Parts: sequence; C-alpha cells; structure tokens
Amino acid sequence: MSHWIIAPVVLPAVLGPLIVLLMRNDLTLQRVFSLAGTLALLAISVALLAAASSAGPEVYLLGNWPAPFGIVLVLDRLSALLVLLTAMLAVAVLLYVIGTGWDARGRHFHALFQFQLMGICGAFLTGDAFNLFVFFEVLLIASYGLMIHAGGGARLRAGVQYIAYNLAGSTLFLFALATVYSVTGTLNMADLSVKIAALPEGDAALIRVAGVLFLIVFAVKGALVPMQFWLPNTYALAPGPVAALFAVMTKVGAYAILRFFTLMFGPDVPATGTFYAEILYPAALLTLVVGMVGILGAKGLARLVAFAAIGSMGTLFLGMAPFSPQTTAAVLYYLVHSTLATAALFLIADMVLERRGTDTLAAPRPPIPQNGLIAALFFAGAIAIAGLPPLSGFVGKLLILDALRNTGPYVLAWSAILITSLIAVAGLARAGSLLFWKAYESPPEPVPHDIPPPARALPFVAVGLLLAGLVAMTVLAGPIMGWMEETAAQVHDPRPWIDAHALPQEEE
Amino acid sequence: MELIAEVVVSLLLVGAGFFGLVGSFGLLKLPDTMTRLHAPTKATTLGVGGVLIASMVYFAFLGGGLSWHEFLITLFLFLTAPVSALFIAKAQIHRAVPPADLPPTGTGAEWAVLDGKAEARD
Amino acid sequence: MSLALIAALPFLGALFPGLMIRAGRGPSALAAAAANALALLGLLIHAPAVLRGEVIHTRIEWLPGLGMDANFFLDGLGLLFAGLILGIGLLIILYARYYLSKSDPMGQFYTYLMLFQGAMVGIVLSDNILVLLVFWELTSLSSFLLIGYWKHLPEGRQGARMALIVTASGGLAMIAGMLILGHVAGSHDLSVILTQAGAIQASEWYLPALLLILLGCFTKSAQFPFHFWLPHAMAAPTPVSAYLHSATMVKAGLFLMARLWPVLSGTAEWFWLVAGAGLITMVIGAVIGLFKDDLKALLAFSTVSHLGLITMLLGFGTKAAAVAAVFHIIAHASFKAALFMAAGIVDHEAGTRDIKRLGGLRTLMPVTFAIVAVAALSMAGIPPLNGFLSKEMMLEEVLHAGAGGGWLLVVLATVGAAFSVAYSFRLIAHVFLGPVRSDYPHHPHDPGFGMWAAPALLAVLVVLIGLWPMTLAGGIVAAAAGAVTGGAVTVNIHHWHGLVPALFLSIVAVGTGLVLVGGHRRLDAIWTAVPRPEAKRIFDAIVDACAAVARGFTDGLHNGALTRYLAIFTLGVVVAGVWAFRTGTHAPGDRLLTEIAPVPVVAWVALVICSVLLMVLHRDRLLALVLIAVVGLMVSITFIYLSAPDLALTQISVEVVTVVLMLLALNFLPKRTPVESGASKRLRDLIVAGAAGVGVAALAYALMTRDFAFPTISDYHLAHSKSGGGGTNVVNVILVDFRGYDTFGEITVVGIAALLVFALTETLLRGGRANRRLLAWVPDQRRAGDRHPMMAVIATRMILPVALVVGVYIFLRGHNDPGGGFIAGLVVAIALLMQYMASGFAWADARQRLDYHALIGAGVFVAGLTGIGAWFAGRPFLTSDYGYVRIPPLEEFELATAAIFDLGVFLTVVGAVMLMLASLTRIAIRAGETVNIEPMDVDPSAPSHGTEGR
Amino acid sequence: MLRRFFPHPWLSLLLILTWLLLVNGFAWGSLVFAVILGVGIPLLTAAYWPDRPAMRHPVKFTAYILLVIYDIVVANIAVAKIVLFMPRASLRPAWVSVPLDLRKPEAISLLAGTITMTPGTVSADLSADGRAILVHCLHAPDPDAVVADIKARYESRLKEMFE
Amino acid sequence: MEILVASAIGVITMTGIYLVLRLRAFPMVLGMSLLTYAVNLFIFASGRLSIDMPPILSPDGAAYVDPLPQALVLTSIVISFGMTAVMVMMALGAFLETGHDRIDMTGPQEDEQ
Amino acid sequence: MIEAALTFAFGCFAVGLLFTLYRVARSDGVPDRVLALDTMVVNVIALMVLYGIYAGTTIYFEAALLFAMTGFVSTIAYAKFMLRGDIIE
Ligand code: NA
Ligand code: NA
Repeated sequence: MSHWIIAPVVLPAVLGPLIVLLMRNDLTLQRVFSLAGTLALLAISVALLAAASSAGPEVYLLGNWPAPFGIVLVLDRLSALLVLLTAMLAVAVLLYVIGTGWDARGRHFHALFQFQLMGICGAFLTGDAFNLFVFFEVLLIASYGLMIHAGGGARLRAGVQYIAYNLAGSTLFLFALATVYSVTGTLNMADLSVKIAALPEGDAALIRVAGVLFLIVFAVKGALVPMQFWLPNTYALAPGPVAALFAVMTKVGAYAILRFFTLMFGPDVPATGTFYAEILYPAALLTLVVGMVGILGAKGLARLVAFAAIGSMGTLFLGMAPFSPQTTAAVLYYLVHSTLATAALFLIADMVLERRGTDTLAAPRPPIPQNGLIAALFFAGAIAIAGLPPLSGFVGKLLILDALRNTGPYVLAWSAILITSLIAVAGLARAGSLLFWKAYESPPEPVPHDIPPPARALPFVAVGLLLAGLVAMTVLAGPIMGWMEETAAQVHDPRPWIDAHALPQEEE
Repeated sequence: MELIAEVVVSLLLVGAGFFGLVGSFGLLKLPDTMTRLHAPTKATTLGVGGVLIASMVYFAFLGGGLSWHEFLITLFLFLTAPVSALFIAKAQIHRAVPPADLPPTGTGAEWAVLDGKAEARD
Repeated sequence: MSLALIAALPFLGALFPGLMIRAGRGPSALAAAAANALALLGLLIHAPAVLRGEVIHTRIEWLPGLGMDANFFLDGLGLLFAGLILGIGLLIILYARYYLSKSDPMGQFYTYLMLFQGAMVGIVLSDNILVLLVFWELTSLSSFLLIGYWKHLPEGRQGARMALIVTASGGLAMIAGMLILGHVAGSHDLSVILTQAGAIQASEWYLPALLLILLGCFTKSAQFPFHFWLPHAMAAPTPVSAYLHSATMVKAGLFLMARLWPVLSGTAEWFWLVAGAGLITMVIGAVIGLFKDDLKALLAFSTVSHLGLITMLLGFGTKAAAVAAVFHIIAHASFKAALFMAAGIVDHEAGTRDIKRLGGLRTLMPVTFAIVAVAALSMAGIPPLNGFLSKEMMLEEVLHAGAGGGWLLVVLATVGAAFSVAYSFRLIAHVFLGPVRSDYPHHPHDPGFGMWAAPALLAVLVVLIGLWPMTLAGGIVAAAAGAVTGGAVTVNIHHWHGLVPALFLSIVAVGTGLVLVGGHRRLDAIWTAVPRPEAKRIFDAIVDACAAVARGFTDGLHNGALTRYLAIFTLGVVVAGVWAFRTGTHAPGDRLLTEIAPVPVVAWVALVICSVLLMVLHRDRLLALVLIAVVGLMVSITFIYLSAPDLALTQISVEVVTVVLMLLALNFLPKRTPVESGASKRLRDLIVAGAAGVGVAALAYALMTRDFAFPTISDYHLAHSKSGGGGTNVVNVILVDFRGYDTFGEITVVGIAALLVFALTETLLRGGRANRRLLAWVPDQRRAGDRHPMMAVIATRMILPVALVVGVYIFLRGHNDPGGGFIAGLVVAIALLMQYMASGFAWADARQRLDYHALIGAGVFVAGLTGIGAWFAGRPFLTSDYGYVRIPPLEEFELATAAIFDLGVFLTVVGAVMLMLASLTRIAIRAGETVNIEPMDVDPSAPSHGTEGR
Repeated sequence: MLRRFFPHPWLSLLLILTWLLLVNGFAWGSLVFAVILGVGIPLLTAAYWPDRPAMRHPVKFTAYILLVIYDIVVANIAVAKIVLFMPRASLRPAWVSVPLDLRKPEAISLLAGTITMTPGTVSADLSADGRAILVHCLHAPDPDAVVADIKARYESRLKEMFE
Repeated sequence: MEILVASAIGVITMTGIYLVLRLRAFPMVLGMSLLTYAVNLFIFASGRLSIDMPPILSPDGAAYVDPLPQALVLTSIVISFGMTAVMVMMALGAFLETGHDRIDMTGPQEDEQ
Repeated sequence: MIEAALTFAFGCFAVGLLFTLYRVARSDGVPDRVLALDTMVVNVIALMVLYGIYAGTTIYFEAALLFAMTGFVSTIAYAKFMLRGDIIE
C-alpha cells in the first residue's frame, strides 16, 4: 500500500498549520512555502496519475482498519485525474495571486488556500461516504474564507448567502448519510455498493430517498438547476483568483454525482434503476439554459463568467445523465476543459476589473492598460467556454454531442447544446465588444490615478498556463480521450473498486 | 444497614423532590422577578443538593461504591448560585427597577449597577 | 509540401506580424506576405498533379475515437479555392500595407488576416468534416475580429457581432448536420462520405442533415434570408471587405455546397432549397444594390446577388450548371475583389464613398477609373470580359432548368441580370463620369502604385480570362468541376455559341439595365418612398429582445433573494424526496419500539413549545437566544436519556460557546428583527417549513421503526474497541481511531473557522466602512454602571482552576468514559471564558502568554504528525498504537497514540474558541470599549480603588 | 519561596481534593497526579488572582460553613412556606442596604453569597465603592432587623476569619 | 419513544426552516442552529433508540447502543459549530459594512462600495 | 421504597420543569426568562442524577457537572449582555 495516496491531503494539511504557526506575519515566506507545496502537490498528483493509470483501484486503509470498518482512501483513474486537475489549477491560481498581490489584501490567504486544496483532494480521494461530507466541509469552510478575502460589504453579504445556502446543502448531506446508514448499516462506499444492490425490496423506497437527497446535495455543489442560486453572486463577488479556484469546486459536485451514481446507485441497482438519470437529464437541460442565457443576460463581467460556469456544468451534466461509459469519457474531457477555461476567464475578468475599476459591462471606460493583450486573452477564454474552435471546448462539445447520440433520444439535448452555444457566443461577443472595443469610441483619456497600472508578468503567465492547458488538451485530444475512455470504463465497472477493498464475506 | 440506607435515600429523594418542586412553583406563583428570584436560588439548590446526596448515599451503600462526583456538583452549584442570582438581580434592576425604589447606599456612592463612571471613556 | 503545412503556414504567419510590428509596418506586412507566398508556392507545386486529376492526401491522426483526424486532401475544387484564397490574399496584403493609416494597428490587422486565411485554407483542404468545422468556425471568429477592427466605430462593432451571430448560428447548425452526415456515412472523412451518396440520400436523416448543413452554408454565403449581415460587415476596412466579403469567406458556403454536391444534390429537396434560395438572393441582392449610395454597400449587395447566382447554379444539380458555377466563382472573385479595392481607393482618396457626393472622377483618377470600368463591365456581363462568359452560362442553365414550364425562373434570372447590369453601369457612371465636382471632401487623385497594383492585376486577369477562357481557366475549371460533380466534365467556354436564347436574354438584360440606370433618379424616389422591412432593424430588434429576455430571466431568477432560493431548495428537496419514495416499494418496519416514559414526554413538550415559541417570538433576538438554549438543553438531555453521554456533553458545551459568540455579535446587531414579510409570505414560509418538517419526521419514523437490512459495521467497532483501539468508550475510539481521519478533518474545520473569524476581523478593522461605523458606534441599549462585579471575579478565582482540573480529567478519561479532547477543550475554553467575562478580555488576555494561532496550528499539526508517525512504523496514516506504561510513583496507565491525536484536538479547540472570542473582542474595543487595568470594578481593600483607564 | 510555588495554598488543596473526587477513589498514583495539578494549575492561573488573601482560621471557616448549611435548610423551609401558603397580597418584599465593615473582596463575596443562600434574602448589588450590599428581601416586615441579623450572624464571623 | 423523537425532529426542522426564511441574518443563524439540532437528532436516530445502553464497554454490559451514529453526530456538532461561528461573524461583518443585516440582495446594491 | 421515592422525585422535577417552561414562555421580561432557564437547568441536573440512580450508573455525572458549569456561564452571559451589551469587555 503506497502512502503517497494520502499525500495530497496530508501535504496541504500540514503546510496550512505550519504557515499559521510559523510564518503568519511574513507574506514572502508564505508565498514561497505555499507555492512550493502546491508544486509538490502537482508533482505528487502526476505520480499518482501514473500509478492509477497502470493499475486498478488502490485502497488505502486509514488507521490500518480493514474496510468497511475504518475509513479508506481509494485511488483510481478518476480520483487521480481530479486531484491532478486541482493541482494544476492551484498552481496557476497561486501564481496569479502572488503576481497581483491579492494575498496581501486580507489575512491568512495561503493557509486558507492550502486548506482548500486539502478539502478538495480529500473529497476526491475518499472512499467513505461520511468522510466525503467531512471533506466537503473542509473545502467549504476554506472557501468561505477565501470568498470573503479582502472583505467589502457586497462581498460579505454574498458570503453570508453562500454560507447559508451551503449550510443547507450540508445539512441535507447529513440527512442523506443518516438515511443511507439507517438502511444499510454501513458508510464505506464499496460496502454500500454491495449492500444497496442486495437490499430487500421493502427498503427500496427509503434508499431511493437517500439517493435523491445525495443527488440534490451534489447538485448544490455542482450548481445544477434549481440548486444553482448560490453560484452567481458567490463567484461574481469572490476575489477573481478565488472564483478561478472555485471552478474546480463545482466539479467536486460533478465528481460526487458520477461516483455515487455509478458505484452505489447505478442504473443496474434494482431498488433505484434509472430514476436518477431521469431527474438529472431535465435538470441538466435547465442548467444549460439558465447558464448560457445568463451569459447574455449578465450585466457584469464576473457575473457573466459565473453564468458561463453554470452553463458549462449544464453541458457536463447533460453528458453525464445517461451514465454510460461513452458519454462519461466525453464528460471527463469536458470537465477538465471547462475547469481550466472557467478559471482562465475568471482570472481574465479579474484583470479587467482591476484595470477598469468596475465590473459593469456597459459602464463607459477608457481603454485599459494592456487592452490588446487582455482582449486577446479574453477572446481565447471566450472561445474556450463557448465551445468554439480551435480550443478544447469545441472538441469537448463534439465529443459530448457524438456520445449523446448513442444514448437514446438526443435531439432535444443536441438542440439545447447548440442553441445555447449561440446564445453564449452572442453574450460573449457583446461583452468583449463593450469591454475592449467600445472603450475606443471616445478618444483615450489618461488612466485615472486611483487605478494602478499593473504591469507584472506573473498574472499573465498564470492565465497563459491555463490557456496552454487548453491548447494541449486540443492538440493531444486523441491520447487524452484514449485515457479518458479507459477511465470511464473503470468508473462504470464497480467490481474492481469493490474487490480492492477485500470486504469481509457475509456469513450466511 | 441497607434498609437504613434505603430509608435515608428515599427520604432525601422525597425531600429533594419537594423542595425542587416548591422552587419551580415559586417561579410560577411569586408576583415579580425579584421575588421569584428567591425561590429557585434557594429551594432548587436544596432540591438538587438533596438528590445529589441521595445519589451519594445510594451508590455508597446500595450501588457500586461511593461516588464523589455528586459532592463536586453540589459544591459547584452552591458556589455559582449566588453569582447567578446576583447577575439576574442586577439585570432586573438595570432593566426594570426604578432607581427611586432602591434604598440609598449610605456610603456616598451609587449602587454599582446605576453608577455612571464606567461609561466614562478616557 | 504537406497539405497540413500549407494550412498551417498562414497560422504561423499570423504569429509574426503582431510580434514584428515593433520592427515597422513594412516588415510586418512582409512577414505576412512571406507566409502567404510560401503557402501559395506549396500549393502550386501540387497544381500540375491535381490538374492531371490526382488527389493529394495528408493524414495526421488526432482524435480517432471521434473520427476527427487532421486529414487533408487536395483535388481540383480545393486547388481552385486554395488558389483564390492564397492568391488574392497576397494581393490584399500588398493593398492593405498602403491602405491602412498610420494610426491603425497593422500588426493586429495582419494577424487577424492571416488567421482568417489559415482558416479558409483549412476549410478547402479538409478531408474531415469535423476538422472542416473547426476551420469553419475559425473563419467566423477571425472575420469577427476583422470586421470589428476599427474598434471606435459603432457600426464596425455591431456589424462584427451581427456577422458573428449569423454565421456562428449557421456553424452550430452545421455541427449537428455534419455529425449526422458522418454518422449516416459511417465516417467523418470527406473522401469516404463522398462515396456514400446512395446511403445518405436514402437515409431518413438526409433531410435534417441537408437542412442543417444548408443553414450553415446559407448563413456563411449570405443567402436569403440570411443575406442581411453582409452589407453591415462592410464597416470593416476595405481590404477586409475585398478579401472576406467578395473573394473568400462568403464563398465558403458555396465551397461546401460544391464539396458535398455529389452526395447531397440531385434530390428535389436540394433543388428547391438551394436553387430557390439562390434565385431569390440573386434578385433581391441585385435590386437592393441598385439603390445603395454607399459604394461598398452597393458592392456588398452585388456580392449577395452573385453568390445567389452561384448557389442557384449549384442547386440545379446538373454537371453543366456546376461548371458554370465554378467558372463564375473565378470570375466573381477577380472582378469583385478588384472593385472592392478600387472602392477603397476612392474612399481613401476622395474622402467619401457616397455615390451621391461623387462623380467626375474619371479625369482625376484615371487609373482607378480604368480598373473600375473593366471590373464593372465584367460584372455587368459585357463581352468579352469573363463576367460575360459566366452570365451566358448561367442563363443557359436557367433556360435548361426552366424548360419544363419554369418560366418564372427564367424571368427572375433575367431580372436579376438586368439589375446587375444597372448597378454596374451606375457605378461607372455616377462615380466616374459626369462633371468634376468642387465639393469632394479630399482632393481625389490616383494613389501610389502599391495601392493600385493589386486591383490592376485583377482587372488584367478579368480581361485575359475573358479573352482566353479555355487557355487560362479551362484546366482549373475542369478539375474543379470534376471534383464537384465527382466525375469528368466537359468544359467548353466560348464567347459565341450562336444566336442561342441565352444571348437574347443577355441582350434583354443589358437593355433593361441601361433603362434602369437612366431612370435611376425616379426609381430611387419610389424605392425610398416604399416602406419595406429593414433587415438590420429586425435583427437588432430580435437580438435586443433576446438580450432583454435573457436579462429579465437571469435577473428575475437570480434576484438575490436568498430566502426565496432557500424556499425553492426546501421545496425541491421535499418534492424530490416524496417522488423518490412514492416510486419505490416500501415495507413498514416491524422493529420493537421503545416505550414512552413520562419524563421524556415532559422534555418533548418543552422542546416543542419552545420551538413553536421561537417562530412566534424570534423578533426579540435576546429572547430567541434564550429559547434556543432551552431547545439545546432538551436535545442534550435527550442524548443522555437515549444512551449518548458524549453527545450530551458536547452538545451542551458547544451550545454555551455558540450562545456567547452570538451574544457578542448581537451586541452590535439590531436587537429586534423588524416585521418585513407580510402574512402571505409568512404563510408560504410556514407551509414550506411545515412540509419539510413533516417529511423529515416521517422519514425519521420510517427509519427508526425498522431494523437494519444488514448487520451494521459498528458491531466491529464494539468488538474491537478495547482490543484494537485500547479504549472502552467506543464513541471516543471511533472518533480518534476507527474514524480518526474524520476527526482530523473536523478539527481542521474548526481551526479554519477560527482563522477565518480572525482574518475577517482584521479586514473589518483595517479601515473602510466597518471601521468607521465602529469608531462612531454608540451603544444602542442603556448600559449598567459596573462592568466587572467583584463577586464574579472572586467566584471565578475558584471556579477557573477547578474547571481546568475538570478539563484535564475529561480529557484523560475520554478514551474509556464519556469525554475526550474536544469536550475537554471546550471545558477549558469555557473556563477561560468565565475568567474573561469576570474581568474583561483585555485584562485577562494580558495575563497569559497563550498564542491562539499557535495553539490552532500546533493542534492540527500534532494531530497530523500523529497520523504521519504511523508511516515510520510502516503503517498507514493514523494507525494507532497503545501500551501500558508504568512510571513510578504513578499508577500504571495507558498511553495510546490516539491520546496524542486527541491532544491535537484539544489544542485546536481551545485555540479556535479563544481566537474567535479574541477577534470579537477586538471589534468591541474598536467600538470604544475601554480596557480595565484592575480585575474588578472596586476593591475596597486596595489603597486606592476605582482606578480605571486604558 | 514556598509562596512562589503555592501562590494559593488553599486553592491547591481544593484542586487536589477535586481531582481525587473526580477520579472517585484514592490511590497514591492519583495523589501524585493530583499534587502535580494542585501545584501546576494555581501557578498557571496565578496571574488572574494577583493578591493573596490569607484565611487564618480554617476551623472557624468550617464552623461558618456548617452554620450556613444549617441556615440554608431552614431558609428553604421558610421560603417553601411563603411560596406555598402566603397569599400574594400579604407578601412584603423589601430592598435594604447593608453597610459593610468588611474590606477584603473575598470576604465580601462570601458574605454576599451567604446572604443569597440564606432565608428570604438575595444580594442584588454592591455599592460603587464596595461599602454596602443591596439586599432584596422576599418578605421583610422589618427590614432593619434583616440588616442587623446579617451583620451579626455572618459579617462579624467573616471579619474574624479574614481581617 | 420513536414517535416522540421523530415528531421532535420534525418540529425543530420546521422551526429551523421557518427562521431561515426570515429576512434577517440573525434569525437565519438561529434557524441554521435549529436545523443542526434536527439533523443531529436524525443522525443519532439512525442508530435506533436505546435506553440506558451507552456505548461504554463494561464487563457486564450485554448490549450497547449503536456507537457509530454518535460519533457521526459528534463530528457534525463540531463542524456545525465552526460553521455557525463563521456565519455569525460574517453576518456581523456584513452588518458593520452595510449598516443592516438583511440577507436578501434584492434591489439596488445600496451598500456597494 | 426507593423506587417509589424515585418516582416521586422524578415527578416533582418533571413538573418543576414544566413550571419553569411556563415561565420561559410567559413572562414580562428577559431577566425573568433567564432566571427560568437557570432553574430549568438545575431541574434537568436533578433529573439526570435521578436517572443515574434509577439506572444504577454514575456515567451521567460528568454530564451533570458540565450542565451546571455551562448553565452558570450562560446565565452570566445573558445577564451581562442585558447589563452591558458586551459580555467580555
Ligand atoms: Na460549492
Ligand atoms: Na450549531
């Protein structure tokens, strides 16, 4: 059993307190350690991905207690992928934060950042349903801190909303966990998989309730309509880089839905059947519509990007709804893409906001410093998020469209994806035109003095890294999709996962 | 011996129950906050004290052996009850008792709760 | 040269101009031109082979799973288009170098232009429809950038967006169409698809695929009813108009129709859709064009018209029509690009392109006049120019197609031709002929050679191809038409076919055209007077309406009302839960129920009453806090009664700390909640809440009254708690051992919570509104005179040490009896809290050296290290060990690593609670709270008492 | 020297006793640990109890405690009578001010506590200079008698012990 | 007992949600606390109800209540304490920044800086 | 005998609890209610100890001790809030 499996949790979990303990008054030191730790996390996650690619699911028995009695971590291709994604995103965001000095605008940014990583990685790696709740809470509370970093009235009020909504979600999570435990007597996900499949008929209704509650809980994280309400204000009012990091948080919800509803509540389970797919499908359609229409309807740039994030979740869930290996492979590709793209756009939006001084699209402003460069970045980000070529969004969209065709009636889904793409294009074009072109309508004025002309390279490097990731995803689409297909096959075959736990046999 | 213990425990329990009930009843019956304050701080303390002593006796003679925790609880309640009462009284004076109703201190100073000096900011 | 490289060269070329613009305008243009020329060279190397009928292939595996590989092929059609794109591209680069002014960012321009060129080359060389889609959308995007190039012009920005929206919508439709096509054909490779005509046309998906693909083609090629965007794209710099909107991009749609001609054409659907749209477009474009006064608008509508013509020809579905189409593509590209560039020259030199303000330029700009004359006459279809040849061929095909009684087709085609003649002549007559005017905005004169070279070259081509069509264009037309039709074609282009009906039609058209020009003034008056729908206004209205709806929908849905969000959330949960339950089978439980004793009923009554009271009385916030404490108390004794002492201990301790935190916050908050929601909202909320309450209660009851379906995992915990975990308090062993990892996460949460409270306090106090509000803060309730009553201070002096002893005790025994690090931490924190309440935070805080940050950090760190420690024993994270230690004179006691873990928990909890209190106190101090230097208000035994100050 | 390690010897004793009560039994090992706590905790909290009052007469103190316990029982019976049987109308609550001769905060607090725990009286406040206690009487037809009783029965004993 | 516990959970949930739906931060925090009580009881109840069978192993102890849900509740209590503290603090912060503690962000953002 | 006495005591404190509940619900001021809450805690402690006797276990006594401690602290906190607003000034 390799101890490296837990490293993505332990590393930030130790680094966070160390930062608090030893260097809380030295920002430079914090930056060095935070970045070094995040880079180490990246290296570890690459190694884990390699390990997961070459072997079946690996189980790490915490406390050396046999499953299902203790808590286990499970490394499989899916969890390794998402940990890697998190680490990549984290590096870019951290570079941006250091480059822009966002971390100096409030206290404890780096400690909270590390704890955020701990929570996210923990959620991806755990093989225990209740432990997933715990790490949801870790990532949530860290996210609360990051969200209100640097303060401000509107941000704090949005923070209150964010907390309140997620507290409701967390409470529901606990109801769901208690229900599932109450029926099956276990919390280990592999054990749950076995037991839910073997439930007596009379327990079906209750386990269905548990399942639907889980679905809603994860829907909150994944911003699935009608549980998306928390997202626009949160993402729009959070500091830009924080919103960028949050791009992976919605994926935690998507991950959990994929995991739970393939491993435990899969379509083959007699008690539940395709019930959840039937719920997910219309909800995903609505999410897509709400998100993409929001792009056109948003009055502010950050809010626009927030709706783009919702829209991309809609696409993602639409692809996920059939719960079939083929769509899942496409969804995984799209998931990575949309995370990087959303994050890049949030960073770009922050660049614009920093320079324009207002988020409102229609507000007349002179051209910002580095207008051309930032416009180009925005253009690239917009292309990516709208799913236009040549970036990976287009490939992802094609993959999802193609995969959906084999899963039954797809005309509605296709129409939704394509029509909403158009709406997104219209919205993004309008925004880009207002931000970067309209500024030239009036002769350029000298930049007001209260907006410092930020000219550091690091923020651009950060955005560049994310966009380079998109380019790489496009160029390497073939091998990546090959890998994703194997991953999807693994996700949809719970047997190896369960076997890796060496669960005790029922004595009958 | 056991019988005596049983009798003692029972008497203590009955007495404690009685005083406990009276204390709570006083809360119900007495006319205002200040008078109500008398009932629980005393009677309930004795009520719960009785129960605790009964418990000590019970475990010492009839249960698994002498248990001292009850003594500690009793001590704690006796230590804290006057402080609680004082604070509730102060709160009540502050909120609802007209200063004119209070007797003069006779020392030249004001009653602490009415005193204005803490407001002074320097 | 590899086809992929040819397609890639313009993209590489796109990188340089932007980067090299610092080196000057010349090098920038040169870089673009070099890439362009190189690509053209590469293409021409293949030309002989292609003209021989060979097809060149390049295959690069990209995404085989999707059938999306970077495959390219070059046949006659591809050669024709790629040649046009790269050839005219080179001329445009030259032209633009001189056209753009010094203030225009030229690097950007060439970058966009080369991006566009690459995309176009990609389209025409793609052998994979998905890759083709990539390039297709790229042309939309790059044209968006080019049209909006002059950022300061509102027309440019609007035109760019309109073009993008229209062409992108077609592109999206085409994605669906192509995917269907590929699915039906069994491959996404064009070379395969083109062999599947039978399968495709027999498929039930033929019509949807056709419609979707045509939607893409029509939008791109500005075919009716999507013709309206093209004239607005004319806001772009003229080189862009010349390149995109005459020679290349708009022809992408034609290209694709031609490319897919073998598999899609030949059906009635194809004929009616394509030929119909083409015909209508041709006529409408020509008619409108005549009445445009803006030179570029005139040319734009003329382009629309000619594109319609070609579309119509493709729609006929015959080989001869295809030949005509291909030839007209060449002809149109040559004369229209020349005309656009010439129009740009006029605009550039005369300062206007409004025909009404021009006239008489013939003598002032003779070179330009010559170019325009040649090109316009060709456009009018005057012999011997190439436009004449293609128009003859068109009319011939129309007559063929209309032979079966389709006289309307013939009439309309002739009308179109007539208007085409009319606007061509008008262009010559109203701009160049007539008297020289005195009121040109600038002084018009011919530009330098650099600027007129390109259009002149094209004009020469117009003439030469007109004169020797078979020599100069016969080969390429044959190759291209062969590629379109998927077989050999006979190309026979001559000026004189005898007195065929087409010639009569041509003469009629020219004659009518002359009449139309002659009566232009009167016709124009009528045209202006007749109301007709203005496409841009309709489009704008639709877009604006969509945007308004989107805004209303978005803002209405996400109106910021958290209470509504949460109500929806609650209702959603209830509905989904009930739905899930009702659709599954449920067997009521048969577990033996626990009997109901009287005392629990009393507790139940208390709990329910206080709960309900909270709903009624919550507006008095202090009172609400008292009531909630009762609820908490009742929950705690429920835990006691139902065999959960640890829970009771934790609940009651957390409760008091929570209440204290809330009281600290309430000090600054309003003390009452105002009545803000009406009766109906309260009723709504009550119904929502009630539904959730009933649901939860029913679920709880259903669960509690049944047995577990399987033995629970906690049997193992009970069995191994002592032997494996070394403790008899199973709950504690679960917490610090079996599920220690949960606890690790949990203390992290508490630690973060405290850090967060601290960080927020710092932020609030750093300045800004909160700080100002605090500095100006006046207590909103009357304050009593004494702060630290003596009795409390004295009592605390006893209670604090005792409570600390109790804390130690609870910590140590936690592994075997109710207690543990968390509760102990809370007890110690509560003890310290007592001290702080008695003597004030500042006084007490000044007297201890604990650093709360360090406590939290150390706590989480210690817990983490305990977990890591197991690694050194080769065990997984958090593996515990325990043993019995004997240190004289102490009794033998158990030492478990779990206890060290629990110490981490303890430290974190103490640190976290104290840090939260400290933070809130700092806010109070900022609000003007004084700091006392004595522990109590008055110490009668002290020599001087009552001292107080900061 | 000794004071440095035992800033409050009585407190140390109390803590040792507390520990033994908590572990609910006597063993030498427990005693050793109790002594460690008894020394350690007062040292830790010494800063919160800066002055060091001497309580010179432990015997008298014990007697006082017994007296108070006796009074508490009596007080409870008296209050019970009032609560159960006295009609509201005949209840004569009263505020009285008890001037203090005590000066030590510990002594005053003990007196205030005693007043609260004993018949029909609650100490409700202290004067701002700490020289009088405000006492509320549940039923005091003769308030002066209450003052006299408090001073004679409790304050004088406390004064002997503390000052 | 089951019916008492179930109905109590229901009533607390109802009150909690009702308070959460009030328009101010303070009642919302109270409501969230109540929901915490409710869910903790619910988790606890998922181990079924047992009287006088605390999960403290003793030589003569024959039966014990299911200890696992208790451990889960403890985790939940601790976590929700942290969450409550943060929420209280943020509500206070928002109040200090804006001068009111309304939780809905409808209407003009009068408090935006 | 003990059982009967125990039942009596249970009854007394349970009824006492109801009385305090009444005072929490119906009263003319918060101090009064805090007083009622304080009394309620004491009643609950008594009930817990009685339950310990009834069940023959001392396991609940730490809980009783802790209830006493927290009850005291919260009473002081409420009162200090009413007196000063800031409870740990
Ligand atoms: Na989230
Ligand atoms: Na709580």
